Amino acid sequence: MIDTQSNAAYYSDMVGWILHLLGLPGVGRFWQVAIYGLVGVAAGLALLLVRISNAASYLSNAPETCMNCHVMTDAYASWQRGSHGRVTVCNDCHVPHDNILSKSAFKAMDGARHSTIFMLRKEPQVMHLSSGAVPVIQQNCVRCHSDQFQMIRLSDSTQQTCWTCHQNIHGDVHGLSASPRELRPALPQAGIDLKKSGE
Amino acid sequence: SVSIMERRWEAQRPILVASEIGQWESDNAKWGENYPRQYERYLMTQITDTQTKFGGSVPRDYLDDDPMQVILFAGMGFSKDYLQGRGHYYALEDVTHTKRLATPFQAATCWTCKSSDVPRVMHEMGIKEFYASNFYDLKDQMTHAIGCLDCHDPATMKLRISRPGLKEAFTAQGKDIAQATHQEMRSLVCAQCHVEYYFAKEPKNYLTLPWHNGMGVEGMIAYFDRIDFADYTHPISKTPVIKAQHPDYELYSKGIHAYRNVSCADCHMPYRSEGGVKFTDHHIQSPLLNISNSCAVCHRWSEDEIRTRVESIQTTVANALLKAEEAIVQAHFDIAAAMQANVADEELAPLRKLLRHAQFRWDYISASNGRGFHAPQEAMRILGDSVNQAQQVRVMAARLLAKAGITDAPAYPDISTRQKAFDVNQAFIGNTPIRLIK
Amino acid sequence: SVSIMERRWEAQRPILVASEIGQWESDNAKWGENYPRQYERYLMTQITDTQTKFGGSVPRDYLDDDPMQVILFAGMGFSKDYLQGRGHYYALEDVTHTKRLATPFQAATCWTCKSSDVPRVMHEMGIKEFYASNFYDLKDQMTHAIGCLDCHDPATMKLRISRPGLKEAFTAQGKDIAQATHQEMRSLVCAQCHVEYYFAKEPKNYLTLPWHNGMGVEGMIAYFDRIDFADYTHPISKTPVIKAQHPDYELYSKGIHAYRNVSCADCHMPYRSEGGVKFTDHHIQSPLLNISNSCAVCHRWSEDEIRTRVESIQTTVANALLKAEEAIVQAHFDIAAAMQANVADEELAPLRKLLRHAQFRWDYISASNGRGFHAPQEAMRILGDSVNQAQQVRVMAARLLAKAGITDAPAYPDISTRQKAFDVNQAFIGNTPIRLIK
Ligand code: HEC
Ligand code: HEC
Ligand code: HEC
Ligand code: HEC
Ligand code: HEC
Ligand code: HEC
Ligand code: HEC
Ligand code: HEC
Ligand code: HEC
Ligand code: HEC
Ligand code: HEC
Ligand code: HEC
Ligand code: HEC
Ligand code: HEC
Ligand SMILES: [Ca+2]
Ligand SMILES: [Ca+2]
Repeated sequence: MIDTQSNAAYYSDMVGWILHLLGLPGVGRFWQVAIYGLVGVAAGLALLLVRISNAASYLSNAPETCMNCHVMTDAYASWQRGSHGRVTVCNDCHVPHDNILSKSAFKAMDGARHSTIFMLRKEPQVMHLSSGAVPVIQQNCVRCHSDQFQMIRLSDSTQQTCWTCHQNIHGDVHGLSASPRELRPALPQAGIDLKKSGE
Repeated sequence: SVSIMERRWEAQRPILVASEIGQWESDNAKWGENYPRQYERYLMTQITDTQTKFGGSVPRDYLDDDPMQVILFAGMGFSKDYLQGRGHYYALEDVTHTKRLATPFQAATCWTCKSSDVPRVMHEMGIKEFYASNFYDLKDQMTHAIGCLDCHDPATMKLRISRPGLKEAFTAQGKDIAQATHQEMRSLVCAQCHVEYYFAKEPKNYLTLPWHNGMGVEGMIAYFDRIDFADYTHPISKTPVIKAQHPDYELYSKGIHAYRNVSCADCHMPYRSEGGVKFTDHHIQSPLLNISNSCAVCHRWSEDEIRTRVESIQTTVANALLKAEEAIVQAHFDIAAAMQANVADEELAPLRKLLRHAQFRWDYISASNGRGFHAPQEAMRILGDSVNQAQQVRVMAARLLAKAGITDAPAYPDISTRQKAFDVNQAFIGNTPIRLIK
Repeated sequence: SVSIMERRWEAQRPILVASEIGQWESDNAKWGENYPRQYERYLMTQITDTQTKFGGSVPRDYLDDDPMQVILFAGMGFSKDYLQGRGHYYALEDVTHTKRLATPFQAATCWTCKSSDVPRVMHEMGIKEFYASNFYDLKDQMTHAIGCLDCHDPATMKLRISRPGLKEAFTAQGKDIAQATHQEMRSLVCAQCHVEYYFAKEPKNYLTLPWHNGMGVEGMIAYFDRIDFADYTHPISKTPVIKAQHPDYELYSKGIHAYRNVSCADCHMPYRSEGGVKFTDHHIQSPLLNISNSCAVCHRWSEDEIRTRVESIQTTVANALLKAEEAIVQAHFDIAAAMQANVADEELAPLRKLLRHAQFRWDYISASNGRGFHAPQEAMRILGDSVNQAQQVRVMAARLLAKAGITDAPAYPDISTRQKAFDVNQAFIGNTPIRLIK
């Protein structure tokens, strides 16, 4: 019901792609879920080229996993201090919650892209949501807040997103340098930490 | 606790449609049975005593505040009665009481933007016939002021364009209003009325938006020149003047907010939450009377900071308006002086044309609401061009007067009060012009 | 993976200090040993071929682009050589090569904003003595262009005001610059140089910012009138003209960004993060060459949307500048015509004073960088007043000419090219004025 076009597009892409890949039309729901879940992880793995530990943790829900990449620390800092810091985790907003299929698929895709860019050191100084991310997030806003609207039609479209007005979800200023060092989280341990031996 | 339960219930309550709304329902109260929150807020447009530095619901008298406008509109309705608009609730009352509608001018077209009975009556009579009628012949049918039916489809509550004028203006530009996005509709419903317009001669008094060459001031002037339209001939300078009326949507379109897809409704109908539900505030008014909901969501500055900034933007425009008026008024007298010195009309033609352009530019900003806030830089651009053109007219007039042997400046009459200005007009209208040259 | 690990480590690397920096160190390379990132980026101000619609590092030639300015600055340096500023790296080279510094004018004051050797030399000779010296006598000591020492305290790297002019201007306004907040300092370091200034007669060539009646254009005019200052007397109209020089900080102060405490550095020196280390981008240039890092931090719109908006704001200002120039140039000739018709100086005095104000208003916007972007509405306000005043001068001139028996418009000479305009100037300077009246 959100931004029907890009949503439809998103699903046909995603599902169509995976179905085509595995050619499993009409298998039982349980198997679909299971297999697609794995495919998601596999795709993530294939493209991630990182150790299982990281891949797995990337797919977890803990905001700390996002902190595996320091380029995420500003988003973390702004989230943590926003009114949502107490009531949500990143994935409440950033991944679809309609069904596990699209959830893991979306994660795999994003995770893959992000890690590749990260390792290529191609991350921009100031990030923007990818077009695919916008409807997903808005849908999540509505998922939690729908009972607070009376026929608010804006929520049916992303011509104006929730954060067009509620600009402070991640604070007023965006970018890798947005939040001062003091507000940033210490980077979490991740598997065998090369950091110490590196110093 | 009970109250919490109540709030939850309220919040989740589906919009129960108590009674069907007829397709021509012009009585807001009927709609209100289904949508009490919106109706209650709509009723607040009855408030008529709020005031901001330049706006508010109190009907300001432009002519008392600024006698120069009496001269600028000499001889036509706006020099007799010109107030600032107030709440939608009063649209009918005000259009029937304004002195601007004195005989002979009684076009039914004036009803178009004042009542939610209009769509029905237009449907029954036909659009052409509606416009062509006499204002007073339709009076009995116009019983409800602006209301739900003007902006909403009663079946779906979707926003809807109920007035033909805007649709036709889109078509004239080769655009299809049906393609408008939902966010655009949040402004277009307003653009049905908050736009510059004129009454075509043929079909009789047909409501037309002069957008054929674009919505900008240059485009409108080009269009009015092409069709050689004038609202009146100025009795002092014999200049064919175009009166601008509230080009609110047009000016807004040039501003940064339109550029960023911020709609009229975003500011004038901000969301409001009551008892856990969030809905559109139908108390349409000056956003400066509701800054915290209107502006502050997007601009996280203090209310004072927001108000102060808006007022300084508006004050800048207000001052520039006065400077342009001064030049235009003097230009009218300069031309009149040249006429008294028997300068030929052919020689005055280019001056009158330039003055016509200067005054329309000024009026484009003066008549648009919000004192230029809707597009601060554009407002100053247009006023700069206006004053420049008016002064150029004065340079040319001085030279023509010189050729006619007049080397002194005209003796500009005293127009320091509304009454004095009015008397000056009467003198010129009554062909007993005040002597401006020795 | 390893690379992820590496970068996690990078993130935590402290800034290590290699070598102490002397308190008068003017060699940026020395600072660079401690702060390679900032130094490397600073060196990029050597780039001199970037171009935006109105700016960029390429040194545009204002006089080639717009011959009217040759007339406006008739007889003084700016009519001979006037380029748009480029990177800080070239400050020394450009000040030593400009034709504006031809004899007799050779004030050492011109070094003030061009070299990081200035603080040391001023300290050694004393401020008064520095300004009073001859430009070429100090040439050997000026070996480094603008650099770290101009903005930083070498001991702490804190931002620091190294030039007395700005401190004194604050004092003159009863303010203490030491009280400035950190965010204000991020603009004030620029305001040491990017401000309007003049050379006082006493103490000799003492660098002074005309802020005594405020930083706004009206305040400066009031001040310059009070002290009866003029940079030159215009050879065509004998008008005492004030030349404005880059009132960047002053105009910026009226804009919405200053109102919201956005500093020069926020746009011209945005933060960068490399491998988790955050630093300030010292490649100072047009932000339009770095939109995604500069503007997008606060404006979540696409690069194209941002550029398009800025260019439309600037184009509006650029057009208004040309209209004002046209009126001012004609006004100079109108007064000259009156002189040729033997109109007495007493009668021309009010015209010259008004024209002086009109031209300074125009120059306040023309000479300030960014083509008005720093304060779009304020720029248009000032230009509107400028053109209005210039045209008023022309109205008065037409009347004076009429009294003197001249009823035709002056025969305005052809100034369509830089050379033609220059020749016109020479004619008037050489007391062989072109005949403007019959
Ligand atoms: C309440 C919903 C919500 C939560 C929780 C949330 N985000 Fe976001 N996130 C958003 C929205 C909305 C945007 C788009 C902001 C914009 O474009 O102005 C966004 C944008 C981003 C961006 C793009 C860069 C930027 O600043 O726009 C990153 C990176 C990001 N989020 C990461 C995270 C991480 C990491 C977390 C958890 C630590 C998180 N988000 C938690 C809603 C959320
Ligand atoms: C492997 C490192 C890494 C991890 C772990 C990581 N990110 Fe990112 N993320 C990036 C990079 C690099 C970008 C920039 C990609 C771009 O701009 O195209 C990015 C961009 C984003 C964006 C904005 C672009 C978009 O796709 O919409 C969002 C939102 C985001 N990340 C959220 C998250 C969340 C939520 C998590 C944790 C579940 C996370 N990231 C974990 C590296 C990472
Ligand atoms: C997982 C559930 C969840 C999601 C997803 C979520 N919110 Fe919220 N939001 C909440 C809760 C719970 C609160 C109340 C928090 C409080 O009162 O401090 C809240 C508070 C708010 C508020 C009021 C407080 C404030 O910060 O102004 C706004 C506005 C808001 N959310 C907007 C959004 C937007 C916009 C999005 C999507 C980008 C979003 N929310 C996504 C649960 C959610
Ligand atoms: C055009 C501007 C605008 C847009 C778009 C918008 N909101 Fe709001 N929102 C507001 C305003 C204004 C308020 C304050 C209402 C009040 O406090 O009376 C508000 C309040 C809220 C609140 C707090 C309600 C409360 O009871 O305090 C939540 C939650 C919220 N919005 C969520 C959303 C979500 C989710 C979306 C997207 C579907 C959204 N908003 C889109 C303007 C907007
Ligand atoms: C059917 C015509 C019509 C439509 C549609 C319309 N208006 Fe109006 N509006 C008017 C008229 C007529 C007045 C003046 C009423 C009077 O003064 O009697 C007015 C007055 C106003 C005022 C002044 C209120 C005050 O307190 O001074 C505002 C603000 C306003 N309208 C905004 C809007 C907005 C925003 C929209 C769209 C959401 C809109 N209008 C739609 C005709 C219309
Ligand atoms: C295209 C729509 C439209 C038409 C046609 C129209 N008006 Fe209006 N009228 C408005 C709007 C919008 C306002 C409120 C904004 C304003 O006052 O500038 C308004 C305000 C008014 C007001 C209240 C303010 C005042 O000036 O006293 C009166 C009275 C009025 N109109 C009379 C008329 C008359 C008489 C006619 C016919 C000659 C007419 N209107 C035709 C849209 C229209
Ligand atoms: C001047 C135009 C205008 C008038 C008159 C008007 N509305 Fe609305 N109404 C709007 C706009 C704009 C919205 C926002 C719609 C959207 O964003 O989809 C709206 C939204 C609504 C909604 C949807 C829920 C909400 O609050 O957003 C309801 C219900 C509604 N109006 C009822 C009414 C009723 C009842 C009346 C008459 C008393 C009325 N409206 C008069 C412009 C108007
Ligand atoms: C839905 C969001 C939204 C709302 C509501 C909104 N604005 Fe804005 N405003 C913007 C955006 C976007 C800009 C452009 C600058 C930027 O990107 O932040 C802007 C710019 C401005 C500016 C700077 C431009 C200028 O002309 O100087 C002012 C002042 C301003 N808004 C005032 C207001 C006021 C007053 C209100 C309420 C009456 C308001 N805004 C309501 C989004 C909004
Ligand atoms: C960014 C916010 C914003 C947007 C968008 C906006 N306005 Fe306004 N409007 C204002 C402000 C602020 C004022 C000045 C109110 C005052 O002076 O008290 C104003 C004033 C007005 C007034 C006069 C109100 C009065 O007090 O008499 C009218 C009528 C109006 N606007 C109509 C519109 C219309 C129609 C649109 C869309 C085409 C629109 N506005 C878009 C903020 C906005
Ligand atoms: C010591 C004097 C001085 C200081 C301090 C100074 N500037 Fe400059 N600036 C100059 C001079 C001189 C030029 C012109 C150099 C040339 O063209 O030779 C210049 C040129 C520029 C340019 C034009 C660059 C180009 O590519 O066209 C920009 C932008 C600029 N400065 C911004 C700033 C900012 C921002 C600050 C403060 C953070 C600052 N300046 C501080 C003297 C200074
Ligand atoms: C108060 C500081 C200051 C003083 C004093 C100063 N300048 Fe500059 N100068 C600047 C700034 C800032 C720029 C860059 C901005 C611009 O070009 O408008 C600049 C640019 C220049 C340029 C390069 C652009 C061009 O116009 O060719 C030259 C050459 C120059 N100045 C010469 C001089 C001369 C000669 C003097 C003495 C008469 C002087 N400056 C005095 C601050 C100053
Ligand atoms: C035209 C003014 C100017 C010049 C010249 C200048 N800086 Fe800076 N510098 C700044 C500003 C502004 C900041 C930001 C300070 C802040 O916000 O605390 C800064 C910050 C810094 C910092 C603190 C860390 C950071 O990056 O924010 C260092 C280190 C630094 N500069 C080194 C240098 C070096 C080395 C040079 C000479 C190559 C230099 N600066 C030249 C204006 C300047
Ligand atoms: C540190 C934050 C910040 C940065 C960086 C910034 N802006 Fe803004 N900008 C603002 C704020 C705040 C406003 C006022 C409106 C608002 O509150 O959003 C604004 C308003 C504007 C407006 C609307 C005002 C007008 O004059 O129309 C434009 C356009 C604009 N900015 C362009 C830019 C450009 C271009 C850049 C980069 C060169 C830039 N901004 C950098 C914060 C910023
Ligand atoms: C909101 C962002 C913003 C702020 C704040 C700002 N500027 Fe700018 N500046 C710009 C933009 C945009 C341009 C236009 C660049 C162009 O035309 O290419 C510009 C142009 C300039 C230029 C000419 C650059 C060139 O390409 O020649 C100078 C010099 C300059 N600014 C100095 C300053 C100074 C000094 C300050 C503070 C007093 C300042 N700016 C504040 C955005 C900003
Ligand atoms: Ca009003
Ligand atoms: Ca430049």
